[in-house]
Amino acid sequence: ACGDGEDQNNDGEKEPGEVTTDDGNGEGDGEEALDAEQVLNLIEGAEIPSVDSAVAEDQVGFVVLNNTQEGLFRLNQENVAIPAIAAGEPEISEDGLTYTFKIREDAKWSNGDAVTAKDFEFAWKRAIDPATGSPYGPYMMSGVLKNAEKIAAGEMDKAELGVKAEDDTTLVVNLERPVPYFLSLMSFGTFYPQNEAFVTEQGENYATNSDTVISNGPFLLTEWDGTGLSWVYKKNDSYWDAESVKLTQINWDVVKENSTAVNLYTTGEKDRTGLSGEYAMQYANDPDLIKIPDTSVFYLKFNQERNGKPNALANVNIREAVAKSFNKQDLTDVVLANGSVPANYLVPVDFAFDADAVDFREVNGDMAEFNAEEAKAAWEKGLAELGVEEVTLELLGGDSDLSKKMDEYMKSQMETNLPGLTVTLKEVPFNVRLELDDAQDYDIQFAGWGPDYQDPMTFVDLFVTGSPQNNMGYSSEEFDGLIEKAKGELAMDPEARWQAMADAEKLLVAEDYAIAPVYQRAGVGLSKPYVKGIVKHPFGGDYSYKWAYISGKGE
Amino acid sequence: MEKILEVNDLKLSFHTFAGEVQAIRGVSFDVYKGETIAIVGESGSGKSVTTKAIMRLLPESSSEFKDGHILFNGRDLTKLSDKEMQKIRGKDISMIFQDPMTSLNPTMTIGKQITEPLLKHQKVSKSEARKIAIDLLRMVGMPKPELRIKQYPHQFSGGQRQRIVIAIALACNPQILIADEPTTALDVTIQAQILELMKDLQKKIDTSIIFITHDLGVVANVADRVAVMYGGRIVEVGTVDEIFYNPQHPYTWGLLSSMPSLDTAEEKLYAIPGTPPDLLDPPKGDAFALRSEYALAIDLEQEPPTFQISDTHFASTWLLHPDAPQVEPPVSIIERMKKFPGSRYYEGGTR
Amino acid sequence: MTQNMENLPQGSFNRVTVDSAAAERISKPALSFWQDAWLRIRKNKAAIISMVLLLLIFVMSFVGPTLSAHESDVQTITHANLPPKIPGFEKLGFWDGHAKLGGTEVDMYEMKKVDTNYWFGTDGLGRDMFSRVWEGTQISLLIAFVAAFIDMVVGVAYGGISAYYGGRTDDIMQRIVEILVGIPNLVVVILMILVMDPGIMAIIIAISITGWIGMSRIVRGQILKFKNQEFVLAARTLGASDSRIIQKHLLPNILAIIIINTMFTIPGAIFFEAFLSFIGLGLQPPAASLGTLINDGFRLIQFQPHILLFPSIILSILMIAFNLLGDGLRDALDPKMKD
Amino acid sequence: MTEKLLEIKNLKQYFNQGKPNEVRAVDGISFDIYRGETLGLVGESGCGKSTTGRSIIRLYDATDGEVIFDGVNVHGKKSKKDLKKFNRKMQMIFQDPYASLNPRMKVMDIIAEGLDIHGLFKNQTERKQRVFELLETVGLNKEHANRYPHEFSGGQRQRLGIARALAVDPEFIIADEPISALDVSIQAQVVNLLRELQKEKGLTYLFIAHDLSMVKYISDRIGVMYFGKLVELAPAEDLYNNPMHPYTQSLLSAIPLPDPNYERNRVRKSYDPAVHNYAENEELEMREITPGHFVLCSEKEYESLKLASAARV
Amino acid sequence: MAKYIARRLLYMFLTLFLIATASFFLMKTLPGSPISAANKLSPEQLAVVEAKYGLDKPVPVQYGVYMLNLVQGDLGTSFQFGGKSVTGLILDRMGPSFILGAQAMVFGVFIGIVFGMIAALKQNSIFDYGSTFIAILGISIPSFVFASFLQYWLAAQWELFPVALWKDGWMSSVLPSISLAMGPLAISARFIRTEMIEVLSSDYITLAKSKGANGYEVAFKHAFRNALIPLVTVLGPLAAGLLTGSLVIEQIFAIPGIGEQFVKAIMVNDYAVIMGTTLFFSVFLIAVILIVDILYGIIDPRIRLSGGNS
Ligand SMILES: Nc1ncnc2c1ncn2[C@@H]1O[C@H](COP(=O)(O)OP(=O)(O)OP(=O)(O)O)[C@@H](O)[C@H]1O
Ligand SMILES: Nc1ncnc2c1ncn2[C@@H]1O[C@H](COP(=O)(O)OP(=O)(O)OP(=O)(O)O)[C@@H](O)[C@H]1O
Ligand SMILES: [Mg+2]
Ligand SMILES: [Mg+2]
Repeated sequence: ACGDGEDQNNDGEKEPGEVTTDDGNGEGDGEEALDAEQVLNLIEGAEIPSVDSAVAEDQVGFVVLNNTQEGLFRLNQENVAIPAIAAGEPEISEDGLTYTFKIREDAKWSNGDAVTAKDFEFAWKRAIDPATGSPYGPYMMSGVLKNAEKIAAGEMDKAELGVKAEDDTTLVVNLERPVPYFLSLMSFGTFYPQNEAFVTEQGENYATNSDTVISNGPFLLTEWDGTGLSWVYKKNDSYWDAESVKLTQINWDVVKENSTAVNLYTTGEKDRTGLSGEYAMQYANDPDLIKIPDTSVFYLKFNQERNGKPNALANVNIREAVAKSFNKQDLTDVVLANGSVPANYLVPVDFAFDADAVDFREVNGDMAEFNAEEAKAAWEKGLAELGVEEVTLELLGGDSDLSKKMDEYMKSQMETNLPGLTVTLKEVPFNVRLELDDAQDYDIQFAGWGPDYQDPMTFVDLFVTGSPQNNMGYSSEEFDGLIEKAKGELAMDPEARWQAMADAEKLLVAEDYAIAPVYQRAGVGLSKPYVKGIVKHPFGGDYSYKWAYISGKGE
Repeated sequence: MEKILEVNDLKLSFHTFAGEVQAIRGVSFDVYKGETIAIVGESGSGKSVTTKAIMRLLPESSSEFKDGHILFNGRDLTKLSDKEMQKIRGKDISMIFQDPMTSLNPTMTIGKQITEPLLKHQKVSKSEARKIAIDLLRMVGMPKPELRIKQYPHQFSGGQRQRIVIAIALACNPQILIADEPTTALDVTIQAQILELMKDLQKKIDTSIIFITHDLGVVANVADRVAVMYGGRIVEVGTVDEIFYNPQHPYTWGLLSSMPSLDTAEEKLYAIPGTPPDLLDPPKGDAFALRSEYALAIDLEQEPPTFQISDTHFASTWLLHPDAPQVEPPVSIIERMKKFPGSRYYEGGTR
Repeated sequence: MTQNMENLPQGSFNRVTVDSAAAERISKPALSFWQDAWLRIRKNKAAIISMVLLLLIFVMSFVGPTLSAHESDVQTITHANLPPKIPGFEKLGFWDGHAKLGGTEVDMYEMKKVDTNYWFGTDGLGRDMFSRVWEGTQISLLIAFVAAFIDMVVGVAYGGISAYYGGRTDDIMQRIVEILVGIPNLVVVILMILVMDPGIMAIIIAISITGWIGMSRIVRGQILKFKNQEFVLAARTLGASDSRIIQKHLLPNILAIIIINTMFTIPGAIFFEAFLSFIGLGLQPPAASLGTLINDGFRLIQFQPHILLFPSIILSILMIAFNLLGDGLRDALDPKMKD
Repeated sequence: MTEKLLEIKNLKQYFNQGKPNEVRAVDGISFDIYRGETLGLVGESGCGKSTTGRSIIRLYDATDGEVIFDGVNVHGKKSKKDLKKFNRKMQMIFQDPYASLNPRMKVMDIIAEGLDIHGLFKNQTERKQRVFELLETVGLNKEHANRYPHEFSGGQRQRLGIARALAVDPEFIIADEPISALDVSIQAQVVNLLRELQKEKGLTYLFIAHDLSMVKYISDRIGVMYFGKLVELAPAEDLYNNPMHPYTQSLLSAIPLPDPNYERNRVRKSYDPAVHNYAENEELEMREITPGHFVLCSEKEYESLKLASAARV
Repeated sequence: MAKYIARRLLYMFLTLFLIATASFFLMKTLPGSPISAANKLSPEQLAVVEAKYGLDKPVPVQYGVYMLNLVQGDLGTSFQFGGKSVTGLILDRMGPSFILGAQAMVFGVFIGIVFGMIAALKQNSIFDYGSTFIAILGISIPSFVFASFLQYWLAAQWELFPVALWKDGWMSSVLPSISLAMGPLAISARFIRTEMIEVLSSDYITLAKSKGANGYEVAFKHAFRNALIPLVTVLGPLAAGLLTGSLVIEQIFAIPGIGEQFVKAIMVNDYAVIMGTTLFFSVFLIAVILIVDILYGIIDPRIRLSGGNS
């Protein structure tokens, strides 16, 4: 799932549970013998804040949604959005603005009701309704669904939202403008249906615990008291594709300490665990080791205007110097040591592909690589332009152990490679950082972003003028123009759109040096060899257990 | 009379930060059945230590018996095991302490505290012990003992507490009762009551009392015999009349004459100058010599031997040596001596 | 007892006059209160050993970082995560640079081709733990001393005023303390840290903010005890002002208790700082304290025990030594133990 | 008689006034002290003797009543300066020789405290000189000035307390049981010293104690207190020979004397407040039975006491 | 007695009111918005959400509303848990914390007392030094280090206890309780030791000995209860400390307790939860202090009767 690039947080402390796939599809859906007992024991890194698809906003919640609910589309084992509750591909109007979906006849809620087009209409309107206070509804729908933006701002009634159930099985969706990646959005939690009768009946209590929520997905959520540290998935027999679901049960526990998670894994109580850096190194040769790909990218934000005044970072040479001054390879190999790779880009590898399945990364390749000499040259030039010899910059980072360690490393690298630079560190809890970000009260900020849908746009439009993620005084007409074009006039011209986004990325990273990419996250974990078929997704709910099964545990 | 306790040349030291404190430096005395022997002497002279040594209540870690023995009915208490000693304490020898405010356990009912030695030493049942305790309380003059037995020490006044302590000490009809300054903390009226009480009780159960105090008035009131201690030694011992009317040791003189009687009218009281000896480093010879106006050269050299004055009267001072010069005691002492037949100032007929 | 009375020297029985002034003589040498206390504490082995250890740690916290060939903030990334290696220990089978890696014992120094020795090993960024541990000690001690000092000032003032003026003042001040005690101190501390700029100062203030309550109670109790002592009354009858009474009579008498209590607050502060590190509210790197070092290390307990071990040992020694020294001082400064 | 130095009029001192645990430690007492005399105050423990003394010297603010010293009401509102002056004229010696000296101060500073507060010296040598003189006055010597109190014996400490009080040249000294905590052999030293000083300097004493033989020896007149009230006040001889209040009689009968013969024959009287059998409206007052001999009694008792004393004469 | 407790209860409410007020205003000074997704919302949307939680009103009004709800037992709704009631959250989470705290307290204090007694009775012996050393070690190793140790050896390696999670009934609570118990253990041991030594040298102990009581009777019947009195006074704060201290342990052993939730709430600025938990802690603390005072009276009859203004 994802949104804001929270934290560099796979240090295990926050999400060791972000257990993952041995690259999901890998071992096929094997004809291997299934064990009699199909029970999986897993770890999650934090509590479930909410399983109300209209309200959910975090990774944990989206994983639960992805496995207990189902939208019109679902990401399959190859991470391609395929029809799920929708009966086949929708009809798309010529101008790309109207989508007409047919709803599967055999789709059922766990209380026996059929899943209807009305359920979608109801859920989406609920999500965009300001009164619901949904964080993701407006965010995901604005600029996509017709009138969404105005409704969210309270200027228009929610009835005007561009979604309509023609009848029980026909859903018509009107878009604001053509959105090439619209179908992949349909697999995202916010666009899931909700059973109106049930939601209304539960009222305030809806989805506050496992008794007040119903499912239409592969699993039922049970034994969740709303705030607790454990819950259980049970196979949902009324799921239309229940046949594909092999697991009968998944037992979840929240474990926040990586060492505890590892201990639980080694004693066999849990079947998978993530590994933080230190453990990753120790288990490097372990046969149970799995690599967990990820599409979050972490970068430094250069604030060009602090407290209303331009600072040293307003100088592009200074930005370039800093961007090139740290050894990313050592950072990922030694400091992170969890499979993460250096990022010389903003849009991650293995994430977005064009029609010919060519990775978006092929277009721009690596940019702003570590280069001490270039860094120093730019630095001196920048200093000369500014007419100073020394610069002090504050690096704002998170307060987890791993981010502290990284910050220390960055500080040491920058100071070593850029004579005259002093970096001071400031490490604060996440919400304090947001506050500081909002106030543009920092010089350099370690930030990260994970995609919300499968398109480079989820990354590149972060930095348009006025974006809530910008907050760093970066404003480039050229950049804004490219994004505007990609979103608007080029929407129906995939190749030109692709190029526009690539140009924007290049402008951002390698010409304006507005940000400095650091690494693309990845993780390592341990997974018992008998656990098969777990699928890791690049966005939305991170994992699917629909196809998972156990084989060979008994031996 | 029957000797019940015999203390022979007892020597005892404490080991402290500052060094060895020679608290008792050769103490000998006997206790006879049914009598009250008072031990007087100034603060720090070793009175309490002597009695605690008899009870073996001194801290084992820091105190050390150097020499001598304590014979109780022929058994040497210094040689008994802890177990054997526990059987004697509270049953054969019991003790009353100086401060009634602190010597009762604040968290135990007084009933429990009184019955404890009964249950321990006399195989009686709980209810019998309770009965005995009530009787004891009644005997020491406590009103409504049935009710009060359930109360805690803080609910009693100082005088009442001291009575309770006495009741505890008497519970098993001990052969020897040691009272270590039992009335010092009380005011005179209550003190008088307690003293009367002790005398009454002694008559009833015929126990021997070792009574420690430095108040000579109290001594005159309760004692049959008196031992005067100074600097870790007994310097004079005799019957109460001998000590009060025919004292021989200059320290006893000092003590007696520094207390004004109701008709003292001299301009100046007799005062013993100086301060008591430091037992960390006791002076050579007679410890009192440095403060005595009757000091002889030999006092500073050699400890005086004990001289016998009568069957019951002994004193350790070189003044009693045949070669010693005759000295004139203070006037007030001469006044006293005049009342005692056999003293060199006896005027006769007064008694 | 009846000894050789026969051969007494001539003149034995001459009267001598003793100078009564001589009888007032005090034989002990004139010792000040502190000399006296020193004499007594000298006999307490545990306290003396503690004192020596504390001194040693104190000195090392300054000298230590310079002893090592490596500076504390130099990151030699290729030397990351090395176990301790002290030349001479090879034969003993530990501190020889070997460590378990994925279940097999290997010489990490050989594997990483490192030719210098790190006595306490290195951390995940390849920094020398020896220098870092001592610098951490230095910071921990600094935090502790400053916190203890603030504690002392605030606690003594608060408790002193409350008790000395008594009555209504005391009532109100004690009610305030009760409320402060009622708010879990973690809340207050965390709030303080969030509100202030993070760093040493924030931590010191946070620790001090609730830390003084214990001291104030002790001081209050003591002042209540002393303020009605006869020597204080005597000073009042002589016309002494409040400030004179407080300065000359009360403070000197409770000083010992204050010092003793400080001996216990110092380790308390060090410990609390470690706890703050655990919940992520510790120092801002690269500054490190024993607390942050331990916090970094405890997750590595299975693989790189050295990162936890050394700071833990020093923390424990500090704690034990301060506690024992406090105990020793309590005995030595206690008037009941005179002699 | 000579001039009145101190008049105490209806002095009351209540503790915890108005609360359930109210203590009427001193409950309306009146007496005068004449210049140069020693007034003894006796009574059982807790009857309010110390409280009386402390109220007089203003350690407590009196609940009610007046203390007139040299014609000035001590308890009236006063400026700091007046108070200081007053503090020089009236001094106190405390009961507990161990608690009354600050264990952290050297003897020199303890004795010089009064000098420091009132600025009674010009330079350090004079200060030192004064302390040495005072030490000598109380029978100690110079070399003691450098010592700490714990190095002294009880008697010596009490003498230090006296020296401290004398430092400011007071006219009136309240001695609150100055010898109770001392050993018999030392008590005499202190009493002698007090008497000598009185003679030399013309001091006036309020001497509080419960040891009646010592009180009788040192006092000119004696007051007997019972439960916060003064019950009898008479010249020392008179009080002993002719105690009139039943409580005084009981008190006197309880004093143990160092005389076995006397003790053997002693009859102790006990006091029961019920013997008075006062009626509701009877007024209790200090009434003068014989010249200078006051007893707290009712009108009726007064008559009978008068008769009895007349008979005796 | 009833009157005394009634007065104390009244007083307790006053204290709680003040604590609630103080923490409310402190909370308002916290940086950052409690609305976690604040950064995704446009200002207009944010305003709508804030209105929903009543955050748009002036602080004094918010305070009034909060207090009014508080009186009705409503602690408000959590921000991080999509509007779930804080009261419910605390009730759900309090059980495990309470069990751990109580167990640690009982276990720690009991063993501490045993250690302290041994040390005092065998003063200056090897036992004394040994138990003092263990006690001090107990407070000098941070509880999270200790907990990791126990977890790794006793659970992961030797499999004597569950590694973590709150699943195996009482067995799950053993290791966390032990880790938590170290503090109370050390404190009780040291308190009891000092106090026993003091008590053993008191007059009434000498009197007990003079009655012929043996070592056992002296130590347990006479001295123990008196030595306990000062310990009882620190039990209150100690218990409160355990509760707050448990957050670390709860995190390590993955136990759904309230301490763990508390720190999280602080980190994400969920001040309804912070306030609620603070009040809960305070109620608990004050209740413990009340209980301790009553206990105190039971142990020490002197206080019982004077009706105790402690
Ligand atoms: N436990 C102890 N350790 C060290 N010295 C001690 C101890 N008990 C007593 N002493 C010393 O032994 C000497 C005699 O003390 P003891 O208590 O017998 O005096 P005392 O005659 O009873 O005096 P008092 O009238 O004050 O009770 C004193 O110098 C005292 O300091
Ligand atoms: N500060 C105080 N607060 C409350 N009660 C007090 C206070 N000081 C004295 N009292 C009480 O006042 C009464 C008289 O006390 P005071 O000290 O004057 O007696 P005393 O005659 O000097 O006794 P003692 O002979 O024991 O010294 C006692 O009951 C005492 O408890
Ligand atoms: Mg004694
Ligand atoms: Mg008094």
